[in-house]
Amino acid sequence: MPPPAGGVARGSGRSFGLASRYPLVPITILMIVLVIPSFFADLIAPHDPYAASVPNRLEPPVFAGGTWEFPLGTDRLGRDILSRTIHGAKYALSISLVGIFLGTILGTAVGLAAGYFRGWTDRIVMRVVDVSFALPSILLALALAAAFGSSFEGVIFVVVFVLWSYFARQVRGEVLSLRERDFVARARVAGAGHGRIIFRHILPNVMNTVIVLATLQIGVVIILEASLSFLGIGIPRPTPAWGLLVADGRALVVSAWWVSLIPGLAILLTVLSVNLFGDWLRDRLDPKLRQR
Amino acid sequence: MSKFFLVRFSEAIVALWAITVIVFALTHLSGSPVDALLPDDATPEQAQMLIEEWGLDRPLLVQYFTFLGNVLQGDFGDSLKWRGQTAMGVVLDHLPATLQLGSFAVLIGVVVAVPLGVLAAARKNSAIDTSANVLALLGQSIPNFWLGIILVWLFGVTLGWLPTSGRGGFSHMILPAIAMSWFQIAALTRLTRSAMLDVLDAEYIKLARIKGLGERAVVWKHALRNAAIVPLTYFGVLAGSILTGSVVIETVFAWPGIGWLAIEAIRGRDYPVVQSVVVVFAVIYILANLLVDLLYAYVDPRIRR
Amino acid sequence: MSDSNRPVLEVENLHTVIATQRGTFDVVDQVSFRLEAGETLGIVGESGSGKSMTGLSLLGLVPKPAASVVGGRVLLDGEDLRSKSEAELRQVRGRKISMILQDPQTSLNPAFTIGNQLLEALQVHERDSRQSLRQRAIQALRQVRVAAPERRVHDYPHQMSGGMKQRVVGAIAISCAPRVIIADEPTTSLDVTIQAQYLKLLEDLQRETGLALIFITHDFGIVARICQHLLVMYAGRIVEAGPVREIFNRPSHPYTRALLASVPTVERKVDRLPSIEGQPPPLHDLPKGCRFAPRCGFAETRCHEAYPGHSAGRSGHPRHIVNCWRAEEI
Amino acid sequence: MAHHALNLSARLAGSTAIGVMALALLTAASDAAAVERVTIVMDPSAAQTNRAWATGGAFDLDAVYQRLIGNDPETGEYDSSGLAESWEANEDFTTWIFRLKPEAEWHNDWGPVTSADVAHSYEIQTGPDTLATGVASLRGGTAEIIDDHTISFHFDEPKMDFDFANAGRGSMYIYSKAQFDAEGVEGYDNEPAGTGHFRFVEREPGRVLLETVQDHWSGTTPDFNELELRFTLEPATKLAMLLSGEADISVIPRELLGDATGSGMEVVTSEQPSKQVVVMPDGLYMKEGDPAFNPGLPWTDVRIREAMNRALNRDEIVEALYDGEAEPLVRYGMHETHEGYVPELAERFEAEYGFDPERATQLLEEAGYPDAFEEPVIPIVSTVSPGSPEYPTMAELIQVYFDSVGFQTEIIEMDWASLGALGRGREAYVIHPVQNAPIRPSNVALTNTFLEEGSTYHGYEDDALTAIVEKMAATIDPKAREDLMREAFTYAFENYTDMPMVSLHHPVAVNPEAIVTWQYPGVTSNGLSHWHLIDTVE
Repeated sequence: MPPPAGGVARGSGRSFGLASRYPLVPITILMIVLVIPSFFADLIAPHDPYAASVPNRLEPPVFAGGTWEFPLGTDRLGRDILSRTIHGAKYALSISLVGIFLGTILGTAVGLAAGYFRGWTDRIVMRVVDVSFALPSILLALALAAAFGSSFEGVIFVVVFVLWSYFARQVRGEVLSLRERDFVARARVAGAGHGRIIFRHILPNVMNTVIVLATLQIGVVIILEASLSFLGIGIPRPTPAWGLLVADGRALVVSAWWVSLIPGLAILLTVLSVNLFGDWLRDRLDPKLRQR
Repeated sequence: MSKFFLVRFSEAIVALWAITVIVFALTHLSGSPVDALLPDDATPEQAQMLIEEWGLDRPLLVQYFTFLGNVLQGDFGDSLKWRGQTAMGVVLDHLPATLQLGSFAVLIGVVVAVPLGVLAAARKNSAIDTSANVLALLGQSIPNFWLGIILVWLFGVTLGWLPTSGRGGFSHMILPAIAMSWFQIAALTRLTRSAMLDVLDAEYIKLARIKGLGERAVVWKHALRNAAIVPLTYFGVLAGSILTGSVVIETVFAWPGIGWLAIEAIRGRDYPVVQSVVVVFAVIYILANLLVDLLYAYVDPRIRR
Repeated sequence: MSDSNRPVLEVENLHTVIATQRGTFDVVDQVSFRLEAGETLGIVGESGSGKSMTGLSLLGLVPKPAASVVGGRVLLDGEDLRSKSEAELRQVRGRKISMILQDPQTSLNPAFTIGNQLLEALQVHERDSRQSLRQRAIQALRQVRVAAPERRVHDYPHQMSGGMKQRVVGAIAISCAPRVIIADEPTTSLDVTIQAQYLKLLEDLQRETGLALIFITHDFGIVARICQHLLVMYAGRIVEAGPVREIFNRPSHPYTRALLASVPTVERKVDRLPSIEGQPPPLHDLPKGCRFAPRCGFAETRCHEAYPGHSAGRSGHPRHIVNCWRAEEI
Repeated sequence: MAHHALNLSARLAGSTAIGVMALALLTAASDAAAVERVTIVMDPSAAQTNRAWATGGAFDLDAVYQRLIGNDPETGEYDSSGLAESWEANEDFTTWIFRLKPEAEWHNDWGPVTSADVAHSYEIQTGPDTLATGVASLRGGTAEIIDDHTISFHFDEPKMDFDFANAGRGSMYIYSKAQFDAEGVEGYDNEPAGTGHFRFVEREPGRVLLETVQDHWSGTTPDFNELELRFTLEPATKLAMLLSGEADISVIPRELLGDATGSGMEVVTSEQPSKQVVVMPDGLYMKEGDPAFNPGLPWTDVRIREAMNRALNRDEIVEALYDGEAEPLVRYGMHETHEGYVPELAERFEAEYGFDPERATQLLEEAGYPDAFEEPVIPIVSTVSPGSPEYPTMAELIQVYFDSVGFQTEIIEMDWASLGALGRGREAYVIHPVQNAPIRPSNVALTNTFLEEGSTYHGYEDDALTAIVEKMAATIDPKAREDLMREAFTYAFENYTDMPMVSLHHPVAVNPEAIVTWQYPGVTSNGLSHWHLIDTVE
């Protein structure tokens, strides 16, 4: 399981040139691979993603000797890989959105509190963050799966667990420096309450960082889901989640490579584009960069 | 200085304690070792005897304090799955394999990513920069188990250059270490590059050039020494991800380390071993981060006092 | 002025451009001047007028890959630096021509001791034993009046005050006894007393070594104090050039006059350039004619249509030159 | 400097390449000689220990230790290839006598095998901390040493399957008392001495190394010097090890056997079927007054159970899950080599269990679920059990069949242990696969499957069947037992107590350049045994 795009996002300051030059490319790929399939899977997919047909099992893709009936081949049970991959986009998107949303909210709230109030709040929060960093998330995931079975909610929980402490740490750092700035001091002198200072003056200033970081986590979450599926504790079958599809087809990597390759490519393209897009977004939103 | 370390140390102890509580609760929540270790056709009566023998019928709190008491005496209990060995003994048996693979992976990461990041920054928008960009993005876009399997097939079977799996000579380490460091290389390259870009704009870099220094000295001495602090911070994160990464990579490459052990232990509900793994891991994590703090002081003289 | 001597530095039609997403623009254009040994040339102008870029262009150190020097000649002791390779240029930098940067807080590398950084400057150019180079480094510190230089070499930059750091930067600049030093606003970030001390130091050094100094600043007080010649730059071009006294007495360009208007006596220190109505034109949108025309109170039609050529300054001094259509009228 | 760094990595790569080439040369050189070491790669056993009683049956040192009773390598029947040359029970099966082979001796000079060793082994294997399989069949006896090579066990009740507990599937491995007296149990942990054809050399994480005992007391000696067991979970990796020559024998899932043979490997299978697989409609605690009885379970209705069976296309299942390499299964626990075999059931199977989705839908309607099945949802467990990599796919396939006749289903992912916990808590209200591995004697299978005190993975209990099976267990007369078994199997068949799937041989893939053949009957829990019969290329 990869760590959150740790320093990747933070500090990585300037992105590679590719994204800033062609922001439309990643957006287009994301639309094609992730967004459109998520919303219109039923319209686009040629087959029911759950419909098995044993006589048609392990048909190769059309470019490797297969037929147009199953353009990207079939899996062990004769299910259409193209359709399953298209439907898989829904799960990639929903896990990412829900998991990142919750993790971001939690982490940002905690980070805001720690950075703003400092003192004991900060000490305690940062120790909890330390504990959660030192606790191997994968073991946590295994234990949880053993206790409650694996489920969509379980995967979300692990995602949130991995992300919150990371966001808490980043946001706290930003807040620590923000609260020393003039406009915060002015607000305080003007008699603004804590709530007002936090939400009116500090939060808007960390939002850009949070949005950029959150975008860059989409790739992390998709890869995390794949790792959990590899360990058999991801989204339960027969849901065609990408990670599960890749994990499930991995033993067939020689004879029926398409079973894992196609969903693997979907992951690759999505994560690649998300990162490019995130880079572009950072160039746009990071005030430090705007000066240049 | 000593006060600083005293505070750090006591905080680490508290963190470790909190971790034992969480892990204890989680492992016990996850089910009984009896179910995992007994054969399928074992009778309920046989299970009951074991439960009593292992004291699993006592209240959880009692079990926890017994465990804590033993731990304070350095005793993590006997393994339930590797019978005949202490839990900590099992973990320490497997630890060298993970440390070896993990440090080699970190080494590969540093040896590849830092120069790549430096070159990419030094020749911004050049071919090297673009390749580093592509490599970095690819590294973050492939699930590592899948990459591992593909490496096994390509280099182990099709080309036959390297052993497919298992622990043995140096050659056995190459594929798993690459698979393990792949993601890290990506992250580290990006980090190094951006840190270098920040530093290369600094006035002292201009001054170094004004002095008539060659680009090599400017980039690799003056810039890198100052940019190094950012990848160094990442080293702490890296240490944390070794165990996480090793769980998957060690399974694919049949590398008998603690990642593999952790899975086996948690599947076998071997509580003492799970607890030992987590404690050892937390200690490694804490030590690694302490080491990062020390390295900071070395890299940045401003922190030294 | 000793016209019989060949100038140390002679710059002809220096032309530097910068490439951006909107296109390629001139940042330094048609800049020519000459400098003789022991002489001090001031360059003044607002931020973005190209004065710093001119300094960097001389050294061939414009920020790459965006900027590049595309034309002109830079003759240092008769050798054209523009025709030299990067490797040859490195031989010249630091040894024959050096530079002092604006901010002492950031011009020294925080990761190395100052002794190390001084020594490095020497090692690049001098083949001598480490021991004797060390002595020369200490000597350079002594020259810039750093007390107890033997001990100070072991200090890191963060252990020194701002003024002290700027002295160290100066020591690095003079360590190889260059012919020319470009000082880019070296005193801006120092407080007033330290500033005076530093200027005195530069003057002393110049007297001791006979080096030529290019002093980039926006402070006419400093110009009046240490410079013999002056270039006034606006939007990448020289608008007026000549001996300091002549320009101060008879400023011929409206821009120079506006600058000087807020400096009633040469004795008064001014931190910032006096405000002039309007903003300098952005690089991507330079006026077709005189670049100052949009802000100029004297501008007439021709000013907006074509760039004025050289004409003699009002002082009548042979080296006093001004680029203004109406120089003689106003 | 930049170039320097690149050079460094280039040099690193270079030296690695040289190392690899040297390694290849070395292996090539050793290939010329006869096979020195046989390497087998398989799944890690559930418990990695030298103590057989701490394992559920898949014991890493099966090649080192022996049991009292052996199995014929071809038929799997009990024979005298173990440590006992003969054994017998009295008429009411309360006393068993074993006569040991006088020539049998321990590795590492721990002397000859004696009755004291057997008595000692019985004691440690039946202790309270034993995880051993079928320990209920062992417990309750007192050992009496008659002489050095004769020992008897006395029981209060008839112990009809004591021979089973002492043969291939049992875990009554014989340990040395002399070693125990000298070194304690730590001796077993550090330097275990057995009596088999292979001597323990070392155990490392992920690997066990054994060496051949030259001039073994049995008179036969394998034709290779070392046996290495490597433990790997990932199927693709196990196949890769075989194809790259790192392993000579690989225990891989059936779906990869084709990849192996396609690359020049060969497949060796057990002589006999080694397991039966069924899908169990669990949680049927239907005995009168059982508090765990859940009337809300749809499959308490026999029509629903028949509908489930009718929904399955077994030909497709064999094709999709077993690459066509499986025999149909008629009745779980019943096998023609064991007692109580009812041949007619095979003839009735097609008519009563055959694939008939229409009949299934109709049965659903009759059972009160017309127009498909809204509530409740039927939970199908997808699980990973060692040696059964097909279970998750099976769950998906069953779901497809069930859905197509009108059941409402969901797949629940659960690890094997959690499923066991459900059974132990008597709340296994789920559908899940389970296997009978190896195929046990009918009486063991029946008591295990249908009695409340049987295995936690089975959950069909009703008064009528319980009565038959309990009566059978208490009956000594062979004819009467036979009849009761037949009655039990027929009753179970007619009541659709489960969904029979397949009967399987145990295949391994071997490298023909190293291995000629390997004869093993498939009578142990992981299917492998008779390691000394691995025949290598000369």
